[in-house]
Amino acid sequence: MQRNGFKYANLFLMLLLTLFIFTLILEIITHTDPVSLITNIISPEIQFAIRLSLLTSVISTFMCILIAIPVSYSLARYDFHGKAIINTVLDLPMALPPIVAGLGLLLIFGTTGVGSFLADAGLKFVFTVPGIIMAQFAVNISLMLRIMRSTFEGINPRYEHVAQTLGCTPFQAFIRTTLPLSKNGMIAGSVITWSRGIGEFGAVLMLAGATRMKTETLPIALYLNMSSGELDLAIAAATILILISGITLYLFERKGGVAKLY
Amino acid sequence: MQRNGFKYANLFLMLLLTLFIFTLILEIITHTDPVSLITNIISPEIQFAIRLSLLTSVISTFMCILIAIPVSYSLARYDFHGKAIINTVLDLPMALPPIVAGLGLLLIFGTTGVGSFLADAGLKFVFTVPGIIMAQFAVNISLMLRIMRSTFEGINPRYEHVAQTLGCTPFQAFIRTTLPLSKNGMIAGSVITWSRGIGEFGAVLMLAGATRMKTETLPIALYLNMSSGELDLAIAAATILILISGITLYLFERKGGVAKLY
Amino acid sequence: MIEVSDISKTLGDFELERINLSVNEGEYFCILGPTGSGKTILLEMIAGIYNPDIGSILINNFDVSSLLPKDRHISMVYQDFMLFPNMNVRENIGFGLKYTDLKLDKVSINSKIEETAEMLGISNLLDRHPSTLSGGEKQRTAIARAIITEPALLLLDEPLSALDSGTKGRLRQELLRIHQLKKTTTIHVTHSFEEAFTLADRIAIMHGGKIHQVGTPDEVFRKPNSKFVADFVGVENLFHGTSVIFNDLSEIKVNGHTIISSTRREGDVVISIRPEDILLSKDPIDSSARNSFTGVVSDVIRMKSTVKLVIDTGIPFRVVLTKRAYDDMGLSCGSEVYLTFKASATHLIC
Amino acid sequence: MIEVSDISKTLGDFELERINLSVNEGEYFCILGPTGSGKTILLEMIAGIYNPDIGSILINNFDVSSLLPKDRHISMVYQDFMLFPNMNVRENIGFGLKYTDLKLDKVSINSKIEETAEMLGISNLLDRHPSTLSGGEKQRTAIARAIITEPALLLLDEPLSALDSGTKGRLRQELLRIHQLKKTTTIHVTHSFEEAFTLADRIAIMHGGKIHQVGTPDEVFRKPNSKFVADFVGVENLFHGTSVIFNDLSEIKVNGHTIISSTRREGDVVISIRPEDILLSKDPIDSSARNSFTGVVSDVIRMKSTVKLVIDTGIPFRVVLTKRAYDDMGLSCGSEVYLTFKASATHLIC
Repeated sequence: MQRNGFKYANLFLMLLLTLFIFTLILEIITHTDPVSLITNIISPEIQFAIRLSLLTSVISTFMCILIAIPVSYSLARYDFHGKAIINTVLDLPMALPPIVAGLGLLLIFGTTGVGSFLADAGLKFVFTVPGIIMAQFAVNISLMLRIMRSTFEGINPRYEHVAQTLGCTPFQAFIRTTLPLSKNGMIAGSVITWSRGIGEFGAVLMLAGATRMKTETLPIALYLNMSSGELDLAIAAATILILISGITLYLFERKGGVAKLY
Repeated sequence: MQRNGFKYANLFLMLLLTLFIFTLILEIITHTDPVSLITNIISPEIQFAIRLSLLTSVISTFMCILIAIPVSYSLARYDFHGKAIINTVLDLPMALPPIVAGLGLLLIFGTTGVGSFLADAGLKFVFTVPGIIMAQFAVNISLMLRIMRSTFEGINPRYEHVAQTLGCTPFQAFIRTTLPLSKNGMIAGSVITWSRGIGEFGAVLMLAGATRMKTETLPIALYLNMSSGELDLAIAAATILILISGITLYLFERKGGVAKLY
Repeated sequence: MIEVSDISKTLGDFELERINLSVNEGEYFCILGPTGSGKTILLEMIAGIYNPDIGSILINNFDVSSLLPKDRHISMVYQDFMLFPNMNVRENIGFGLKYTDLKLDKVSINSKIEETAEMLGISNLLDRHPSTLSGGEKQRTAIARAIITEPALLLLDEPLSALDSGTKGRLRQELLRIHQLKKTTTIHVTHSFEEAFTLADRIAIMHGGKIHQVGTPDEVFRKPNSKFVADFVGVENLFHGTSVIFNDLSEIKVNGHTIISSTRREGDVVISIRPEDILLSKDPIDSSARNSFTGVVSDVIRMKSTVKLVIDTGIPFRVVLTKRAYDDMGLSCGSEVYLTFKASATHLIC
Repeated sequence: MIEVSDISKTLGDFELERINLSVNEGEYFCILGPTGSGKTILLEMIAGIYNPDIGSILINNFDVSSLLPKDRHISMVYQDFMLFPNMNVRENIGFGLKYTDLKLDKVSINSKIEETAEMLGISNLLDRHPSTLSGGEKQRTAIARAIITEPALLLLDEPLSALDSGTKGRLRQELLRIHQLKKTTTIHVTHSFEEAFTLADRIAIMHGGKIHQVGTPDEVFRKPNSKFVADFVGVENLFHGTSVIFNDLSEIKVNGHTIISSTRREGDVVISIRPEDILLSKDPIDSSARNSFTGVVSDVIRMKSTVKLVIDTGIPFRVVLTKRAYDDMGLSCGSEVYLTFKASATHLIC
């Protein structure tokens, strides 16, 4: 039928793009045969990278939640002078290339008084595992703030008002009403933050460096092994990362509306 | 007053985080004195990086728009079998770490028949400038799709229906009504895509490599100069990237609602 | 002539079932039904936005079922105006002229736009942006945009529903006038019986994806063929008449009787009187009420706690009484009674 | 006793200006005003959600202006219920008991919850989730949650506005009954004069951030002190009375007169008759209408095309006539007239 030329052209382009992206993934997964893929995944280096990635991303996600709750609550519920400026500053890390954020962190912790003070106190960030966590945190905090802010803005403040008239302090009222009601947003935000933390490369490379079996997260493992020509190990790391992305996307679709934030 | 303990604790944490992020930026910008910062910015290497970054990001943004319009229109307006699966595949690049996407591209263009066919036809992507563009495109297309899809979904299809009854073909009706009405979403999407294209590091590193004065975009310049210990040149590149992020954020806030997508 | 034959369509949860309709050349045809009855989908299928799953649509004996909307010679007006926000009023009205086979030059396009705008009383708005218009002005623009292409069939999807009641009345008049002028075959979808009653040559009652009854408004009103149709249309005293203004009041001639209304309007009108507003008595009443008629009880319908009477005075009035009042007055079919109602209870709806 | 002294507050574009109010111990006090008049902000300041910019609030002679809401011994019920969606009905009602100074054990908490639920007729809903309740049930739960802590002051923010009319009537009765039982000082904010008229001991009329008039409903209704108040309250015939059901109709005693209504309800009621529904005549009328009274024209207000009369029959009726009817009947102040209206025109609103 003549009428559908426009529609069919659109759908054809859609299928083409889908095929391209699908091929992208498939090329990685099928590049080695299943047996050697599994062998590489259970190699000590990749196992180390998986463990380090999980550890650092879980901790940095936890830090993001902990900081994002009070900060985004402030942005959602209070009015104060300079709110627009603070908001813009807090949004910056989202617009900043991660490698630049990594450089900034390196300068703060590597060259300033605060940095050496923390290093003397035993908290070294440059070329260390805590550095990985800090890099993931700094890059992801803005997105977590946005998600939590819009979550809090979607919860009627009158729940807290009612709780306060019934005997709660403002803090108790928050804990009993708004916090439990923000569960879905918090889960969605955590899943994104976690997934982006695991995949973070540029900022981690800058602050924590790429040292085999020391600061070797999965993306760093991919990078190191590509550099040294060990394609199979790189592909093993990439496969795990694809798996994690898939899981994230699945969890995210299930949380529906909040997904639109991303 | 006793009542504001909760509020003040929240606001205090907010200020602390703002200060942290602000310091991050400030450390970079103030690390070299203004004179040598400018000297470094106008050095041939950084000038090359700026030009290459602008060129590649503008082209990849243009490609993203061109592909995103028909594909997101299909997703917004048509119902068909397998829509959910196609949607998930098209969302994948957003959840995938860029370095993994870069690896996938490298495998497609470096090892497959399609890749060598294109290379024979003169279209080489591995370790070339077109590779930079392709890497930026692959990483950003999902976000552009999301923004354009929600833009199209926000435009009443009845505009096109009316235009069709008044004599337009479906394509003409789209060009005369929905397309002009989606201007704001398109601008917002382009600004994000452009900014993320300029800042893209992992995927570019994988596919196009880091060759001085050849595939040296601003993030690659930052990385190369950090590796070779030329901190001042790295900071010059970072400063330009910060500037671009600031402009992006500003343009974005002005486009209001659509910003929430990010 | 429009011939809709055996059309069925499933869209999501919704189902249209074997719709048959035939609309005569030049007829003003209303499709009347509650929200969700499938009226708009039917209209959009006639327009060619959707294709029916089965069945065919003929416009002037030509099967258009597989044609694009642009080749069907129709125009569509939606409830929510759908003026193109990226064009001014002039560009909106002239939109369709660029795509006709006529190949008009700029001068004749402009004169056609101005002529159509004139007809709808929006000549002074041509350079305005749609967002600056009132609801009534927007719908006038949409109507102008639709009729300028001189379609074989004009489709109106609840064109008055988004307007306030004053504007609604004026635009209803306008639709009537344009139809008398242009004689364009028109299908008008609405949920308001009042609207259908005042505009349509014939109406179809639609509910749950089916057509329940087709006929002139009077036929459907007087002889509803199902309980649904009866409930949907049978609630008001609605009469056609001719009004003149005298001493600041409207005097409306209906079937030889004169009814007084405190709403002022001249010419052909439709009046409505709520059954609860009519007072019944066995003797004439001298009161502040301006309307008084003698009639005979022609039908008695007993409800739960009230009684509905049809009183034939030459005009068939419906009156609602409490059971007790009905018993006290000792009425039955054939009783002669007096009807009284105030001029302020007589609403002029058109 | 609640004493609000000279409170002012600017919130965004909105301004409350020097509000003074004093509510007596045990009083049911209504704050009545249109949307946007600042009623809710005033209530939330009394609750302690916002602090006034200047001025003070005393509850039982104790200045609470700088106290947290939890230390003010108040409870709040919002129009939109605000039941905690993460708790069931039982947990919602019992919420406040965990934070009182009483340190109740689990058993006495439970018995108190059940007792309060009993009082509001929602005992069978205790294990249900709020999302499964109807509007009326939600608001009963919210009221139970508010009164279980035995507050010194109950604040109700349009508690009936989100309910359909039937539920609205029943819950209004409920509020009245609870107040008679508990004698809790209550401030009830509403935009419905009907609501204030049926519930309040005294009312305050609020508009544009200011209090315009304070008094009993009758005072405000009969002697509005400004055009705004007159327009806002002076549109209906509203009367208190006692109703008994006889022969399927309600017979309502008002000031010694009996008014018949086809709405059935017994006990203390408020009735309303629209001025347009009353027929005026110089001689008695024998008709289907159940209500007929003799009275004297006590006031004549000329409008654009109608005339408003106040007819004193012992009850002051407002009647609206067309100008011509008024002239034809040759009425003036002091004329004796007959009033007639149907039982179905007599609405029982409480």
